[in-house]
Amino acid sequence: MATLTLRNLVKAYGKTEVLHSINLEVADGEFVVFVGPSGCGKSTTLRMIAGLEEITGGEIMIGDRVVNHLEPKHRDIAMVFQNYAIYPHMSVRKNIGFGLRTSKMAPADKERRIDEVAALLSMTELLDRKPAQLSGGQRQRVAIGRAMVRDPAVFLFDEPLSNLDAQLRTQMRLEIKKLHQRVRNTIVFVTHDQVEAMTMADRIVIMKDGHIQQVGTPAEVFHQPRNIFVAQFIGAPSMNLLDATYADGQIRAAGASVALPLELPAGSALTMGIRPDDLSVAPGPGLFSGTVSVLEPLGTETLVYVDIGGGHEVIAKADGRTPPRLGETVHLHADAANMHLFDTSGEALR
Amino acid sequence: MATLTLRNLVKAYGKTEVLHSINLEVADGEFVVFVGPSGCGKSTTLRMIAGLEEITGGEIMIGDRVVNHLEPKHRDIAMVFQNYAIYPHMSVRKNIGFGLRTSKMAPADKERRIDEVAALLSMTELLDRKPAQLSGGQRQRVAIGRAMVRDPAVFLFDEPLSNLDAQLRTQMRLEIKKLHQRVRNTIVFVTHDQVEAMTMADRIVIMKDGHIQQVGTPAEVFHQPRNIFVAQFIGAPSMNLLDATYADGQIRAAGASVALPLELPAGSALTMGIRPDDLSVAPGPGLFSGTVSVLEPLGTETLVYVDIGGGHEVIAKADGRTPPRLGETVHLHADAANMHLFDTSGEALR
Amino acid sequence: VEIEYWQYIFDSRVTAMNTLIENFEAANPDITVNQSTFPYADYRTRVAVAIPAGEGPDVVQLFYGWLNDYVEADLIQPLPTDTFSPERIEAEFFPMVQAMEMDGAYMALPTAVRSLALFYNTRLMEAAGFEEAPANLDELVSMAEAMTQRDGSGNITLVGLTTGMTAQDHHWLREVLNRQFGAVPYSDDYRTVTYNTPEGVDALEFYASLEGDAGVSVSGFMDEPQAAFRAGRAAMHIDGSFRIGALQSTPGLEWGVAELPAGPDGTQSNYASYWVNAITSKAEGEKYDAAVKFMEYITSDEAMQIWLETVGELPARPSAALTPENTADPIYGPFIAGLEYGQATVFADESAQRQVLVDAVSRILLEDQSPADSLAVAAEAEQAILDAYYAE
Amino acid sequence: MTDTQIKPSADALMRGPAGGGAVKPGLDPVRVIRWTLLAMGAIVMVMPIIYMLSASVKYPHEMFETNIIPESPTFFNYGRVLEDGRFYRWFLNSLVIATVTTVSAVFFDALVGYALCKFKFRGRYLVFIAILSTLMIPTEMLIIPWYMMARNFGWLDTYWGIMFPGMMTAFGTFLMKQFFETVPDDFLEAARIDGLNEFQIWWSVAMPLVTPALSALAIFIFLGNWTAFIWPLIVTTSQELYTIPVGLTTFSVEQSIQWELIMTGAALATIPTLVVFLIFQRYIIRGVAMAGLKG
Amino acid sequence: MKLYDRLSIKQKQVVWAWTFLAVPVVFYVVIRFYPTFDAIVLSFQSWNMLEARQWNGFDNYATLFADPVFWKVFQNTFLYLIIGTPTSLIFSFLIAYHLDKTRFLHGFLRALYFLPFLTSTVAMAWVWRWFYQPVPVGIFNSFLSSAGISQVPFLNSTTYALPAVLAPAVWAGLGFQIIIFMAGLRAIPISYYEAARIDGVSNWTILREITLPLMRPTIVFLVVFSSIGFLRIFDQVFNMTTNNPGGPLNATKPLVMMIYQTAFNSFDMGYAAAQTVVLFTVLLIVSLIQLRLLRDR
Ligand SMILES: Nc1ncnc2c1ncn2[C@@H]1O[C@H](COP(=O)(O)OP(=O)(O)OP(=O)(O)O)[C@@H](O)[C@H]1O
Ligand SMILES: Nc1ncnc2c1ncn2[C@@H]1O[C@H](COP(=O)(O)OP(=O)(O)OP(=O)(O)O)[C@@H](O)[C@H]1O
Ligand SMILES: [Mg+2]
Ligand SMILES: [Mg+2]
Repeated sequence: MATLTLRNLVKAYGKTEVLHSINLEVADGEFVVFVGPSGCGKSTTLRMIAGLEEITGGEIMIGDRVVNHLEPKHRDIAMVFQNYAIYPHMSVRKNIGFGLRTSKMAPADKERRIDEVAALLSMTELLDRKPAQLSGGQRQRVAIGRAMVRDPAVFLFDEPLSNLDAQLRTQMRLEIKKLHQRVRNTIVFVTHDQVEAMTMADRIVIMKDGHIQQVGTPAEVFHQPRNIFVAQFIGAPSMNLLDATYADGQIRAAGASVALPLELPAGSALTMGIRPDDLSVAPGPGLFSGTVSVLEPLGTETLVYVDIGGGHEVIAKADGRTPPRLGETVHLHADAANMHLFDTSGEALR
Repeated sequence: MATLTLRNLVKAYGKTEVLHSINLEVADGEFVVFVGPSGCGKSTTLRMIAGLEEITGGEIMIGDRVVNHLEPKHRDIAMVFQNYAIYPHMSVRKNIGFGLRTSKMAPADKERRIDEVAALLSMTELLDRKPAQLSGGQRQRVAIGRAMVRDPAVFLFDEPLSNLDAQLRTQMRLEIKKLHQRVRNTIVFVTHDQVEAMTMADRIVIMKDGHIQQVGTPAEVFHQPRNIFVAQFIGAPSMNLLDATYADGQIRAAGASVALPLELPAGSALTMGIRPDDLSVAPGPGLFSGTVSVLEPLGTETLVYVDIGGGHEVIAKADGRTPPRLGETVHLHADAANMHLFDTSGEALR
Repeated sequence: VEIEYWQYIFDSRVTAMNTLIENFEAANPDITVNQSTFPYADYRTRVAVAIPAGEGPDVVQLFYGWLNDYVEADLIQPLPTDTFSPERIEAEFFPMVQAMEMDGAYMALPTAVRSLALFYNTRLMEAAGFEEAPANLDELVSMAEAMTQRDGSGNITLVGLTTGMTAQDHHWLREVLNRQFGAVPYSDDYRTVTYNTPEGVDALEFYASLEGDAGVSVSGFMDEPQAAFRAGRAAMHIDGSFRIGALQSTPGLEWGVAELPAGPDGTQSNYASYWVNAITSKAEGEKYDAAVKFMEYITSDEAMQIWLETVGELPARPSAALTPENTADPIYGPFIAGLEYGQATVFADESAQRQVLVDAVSRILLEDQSPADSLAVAAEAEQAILDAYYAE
Repeated sequence: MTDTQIKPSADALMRGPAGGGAVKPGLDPVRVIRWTLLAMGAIVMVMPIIYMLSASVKYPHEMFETNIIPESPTFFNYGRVLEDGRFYRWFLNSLVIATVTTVSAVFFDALVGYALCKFKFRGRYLVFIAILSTLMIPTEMLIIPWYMMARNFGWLDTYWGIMFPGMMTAFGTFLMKQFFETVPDDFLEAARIDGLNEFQIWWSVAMPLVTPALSALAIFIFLGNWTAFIWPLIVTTSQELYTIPVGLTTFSVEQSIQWELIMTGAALATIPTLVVFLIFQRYIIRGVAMAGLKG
Repeated sequence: MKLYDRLSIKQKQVVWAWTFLAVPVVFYVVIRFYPTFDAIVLSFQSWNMLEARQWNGFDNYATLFADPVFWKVFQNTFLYLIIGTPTSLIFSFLIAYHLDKTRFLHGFLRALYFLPFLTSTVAMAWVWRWFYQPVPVGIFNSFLSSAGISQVPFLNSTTYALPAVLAPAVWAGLGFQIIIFMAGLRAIPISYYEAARIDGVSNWTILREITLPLMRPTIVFLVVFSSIGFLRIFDQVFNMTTNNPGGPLNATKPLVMMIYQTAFNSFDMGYAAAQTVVLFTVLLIVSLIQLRLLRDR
């Protein structure tokens, strides 16, 4: 267990820089999730920490050692890959034991350790199977087992759940989270799924195009997104965004206007954001009104896609039992306190 | 456009019957989603409708024709596959036009039809690309385009979204739904993702082990699940289920008791189900109380995993801004009206 | 009438045959002869596949040793005794041709025959101070020793005499050395092996010693004996008359020919062979008549002289061969002389019989077997081949 | 959120040297040694070919020297091989025969491989094994029956006679079956729904999906026919129909071989295949490589 | 058409399958199976191609099994197999393994290794024959002798001839095997290696425990096809030993060559057919054993 520090980390492939001066401190025992769209550099960062990818600039420290030039095996890390990378020709026991091959433990101790890990992951009775005889979730657990067996200071996960189906994914993310609560190793976890990030992380690192956009707890990034990108990326369905203008303490957007005193010159262009959760369908004139174009019932709630005119469509939430009808005209209400405002460069105003 | 009728449909591979007497009527223009766990027979049913799989017993009617012995091409259907099955060596235009190869349209009409479909799917400017130059979502749209171009009576989709990532999946399901609202063909859509089923379907068919468990609108299957399987399968996170006993108008489960008069003999064993949405964290003694073991923040809401003793863990929903803390003792409240009860054979009692 | 004629590819033979055909067609305007030729290496296979299938030629050129098989299978028709009367042929052709007679009729006749002689490299002879080619085997060995060259580590870089059982040496050993050392290789009908005698052992031992004790040669030196000789890396070389053409076209090589060296007691012997022309059973009616006419022409003196001049092969009739001009020829002379005491082995299976002798020598050189043992094994093996063949 | 971003899979991008490390920059002595040894091995591999080319530009008397660079390189031998014009004819024959046979074999091998791979019917394993077992009979033994057949049908001494035994190959069938395993059934079913018949599905859907494999198979079969010897020899009578290998044997005469001409002929026969290979290298290698993907 | 429409999907598949196979089946029956069957029949007959065929029961087989040359040849055939297959596989694997890790001029080196596959056997056999000559013409021996080592009588020796003849066969097939091996190597996901690197195991362990087991299908393919190749070796031997075919003293003669000689030099077709049947059986057994041993357990 150890802290992990990235200092001005830079990565370039040939002449194209794909990571630009990444700085991050991960505390001992912390669970940090990297999230971002495809190609933003998440895997690259992780692989640099693992020592699988050369470091172009900057420094990586694990504990208080600079590990830039250490081989992966000397960095005291373990990694779980997206495709699990478990060996199809070896039994589960051999797969898990593979991480101990170079250790100086006595063979009996090794066996004991394997059994321990298997018990922890409740796979004791699967130890003699081959991967082909396992389900997706079980394979995933073998991969985690192989990483755990060495009890590394830092665990690295690269989208380990993305090959699983929805139900299994939900289940596995809970398992990993519980595991972390038990073993408390430092974990860096990469995903492009914001739900995964939100539910698992102690802190989330949101990346885009090789830059860190925001680092914070799930609540922070959800409620106080630093910019439009974060605001849109976190939360499902995405935040509704509308072009707005500010004048005289009033924000005008899509025909509606909200009183919100801001220190801005009159006529400033803004973007207004409202999460669907904060936009409710209710009787009586509200912020917007429009006709329902699509309904997505989710059970308790229903997502309502409302065409508010001017080519704008917003998503609102309605109760699942009494949703509006398709084509119906509805009124949408929102609390000014829940509105997000961004300037023209996309930075949050408050 | 036509109705689709399955009558006592049976499928056996060798001696093992995998579909047992399926009966279903799909109305003209209806959007029906088949959902169920892996291996339950969804694809098999779809493939029998398409004419790709032999029918062991029963009848399939499209419109008022029995199509049991017709070749796929004569059934007036189109199908979209999980891996899209678009031909990598053909341009988008040729791929879409492939469905028209055997049609007797004049070439100019064919071209017009292709352009029409492309416009509908907003892919006009992609027509000359090869599939390798398209993103996942675009490929999916090409596959849909190829199916649409022939304007078939029935559209069949076999898990067409499962190769896409979460964000794209959400977007594509909306697109398909809107498309259906426009073109109004009959659609049979297979998925194993209940969210997809809920959000897209006019009616959902829930299958398990080759049997239909329930057919109904999304609201019906969510609010009135016919049995435990449906109750658990629909809704995320899953319904909390607890063993309970009934006596003297009281249901007892996990140390709690609820007054609910039922016409049951005293001492009957039951299963009680409460959806996480219906179980809220609030101060003051409620139905259950226990310690928080895991928190999954989702933004507006937070899922709270509560250990209520006796080896039971239930999931409840709490507000996203002020969630309880890990290890804290919380009280869970539920409305008796929202409880589901199932007898020992798993059938719903009310 | 059109008739088909087959032989193998050898530029000068093809040219000669074209001349003969031209002459023949001029004399017989109603007959056309089509010549087809095939690569030498696979000629035998080619013919054996085609003739039984009835696809072959009307007149075909075959090695004399192959004829038996064809005759037994009735694929060859006897030559008509009126035009080719046995008496006349016996009188007019070299005696070895008599092997072609069966049941009172001749099955086939050659245009030309061939024999062995000793080729020598004139420059190397001069350099070593020799003026005459070796007259007997002792001289052969001593001259070869004198002309052999070696490099610093004792490896031979130029052989005094080429050896190569797989080339012509097996004939030399079988029909020449055996007889010169006093052995008789086969019974008269060639159905019994008789060389397994002390004399036969002497002959074999002599041959093996060329590479062994005497060390004047390396078998397989430069891959093929003739290649070594042509490259100027062999002083002496025993080969057939068919080699003349190739040597003549080798620029820069000066060479001479002598009769094969005589044996210890002065015995002379030679191996003669020939390719015959025969009429296949396919030719019937007027084709047969045309084929007979063609046969008549290509076994005439005129044809033989043309053949000698174009191909360099020796006429099959003494009347054509033993002209003063031919016998005095420094190149043809020794070969023609050899014809008079030449023996034509009657082979049952030429390649198998050759292999027996090749192996006999290999056993001595590669496996250190004694010549006597090796020869005994060879005799037994060859007898088995003959027995199997004649048993049918 | 846009969906237009196209990104090849990370695995494909990172497909550098397997296990290629990234930690140590600079010239690694292990790599230098490895490369040097590989380069030396490669030179050894092409030595005989260079020797052949060298022999073809030597004068006959120089043939037997060990030098690789001829004292006075000459195209004398090329002149001799090409002078009588027969070589051109042989070349043309070889080209025609090898091409037609290749097209046919690729066509039928793909047809059979596809049928055995994609149709489920009783007896297909038997058919497959029976076809494979023909690999175990040496051609030499089949010549006589073929010859009889060719004679009965009047194919002797014709192009068709040379070509017919090679119109399909067991090896190709095996390879194509392997290749078609990699084509997902969905492609075929989609086409079936679109109304194509099975033949059209094979031809216009399945075949284009295995083009690299077809090109590899084509190369194998072409080379096999380009160098085929014994059957073309047996079945032809007139020299106009000789193929290059048969023609080359006319340079060997009784008991002696004109090696410089054989080398020249072989060089002339090899050069086109070398050129074709070098031009289409990537494509061919990719196809050949596919052959091994699935055992 | 009417009838066809009434068939079930399965039956239609059968109809199509046989439609696809119709021409090929006729072809194989007429061009391959019939002659094969004929060869089997012929193995119980005696025939010299010129006369009529005559039944002679098991005589051919009796002769064959009593023939010491046959046993020698049989042994040679297996020597080709058990030397040739491992040697060529080990070489090609080593080269493929290292070539796969090389980037500089990768394509060029690969092309050079593949070139021999494109050459004509006859011409190359001559070149190799030339390499093997004693001094002064042979490159190998010139080299040895200039290094002061005594000459090796490569082709003129009962011990060295077989390996010497085998070398060009291995050489010519190496390029093909290298490519196949490289494809097999490339098909292994990189993450397997990365996982192993993180676990810190040695290159040797990675090779033995990950690379090789995962290459099993490739290895099976190559072992089976290269074994068939070596058991059927002929061209190289034939062209390398034209002076003394299969020699010296049958040291290099493989079964196919014996068949060829029996058929086309001795015209003993029945005897040759019996040898063919033996070869066929051997090939079948060896292939089946290999498949059994190598298919995953
Ligand atoms: N070997 C490479 N050579 C060149 N560019 C590369 C290489 N590997 C990755 N890149 C580029 O670096 C950027 C970051 O890639 P990375 O794999 O880290 O993205 P990611 O965030 O993990 O995406 P995903 O969610 O798709 O896995 C991408 O633009 C990619 O194209
Ligand atoms: N060709 C076949 N032979 C035998 N059994 C089969 C065959 N195809 C499918 N099955 C069996 O039929 C059952 C239904 O399979 P089907 O593919 O319809 O499931 P599914 O609901 O589509 O599952 P998934 O969500 O995994 O696609 C499964 O138990 C499967 O094992
Ligand atoms: Mg990644
Ligand atoms: Mg399915």
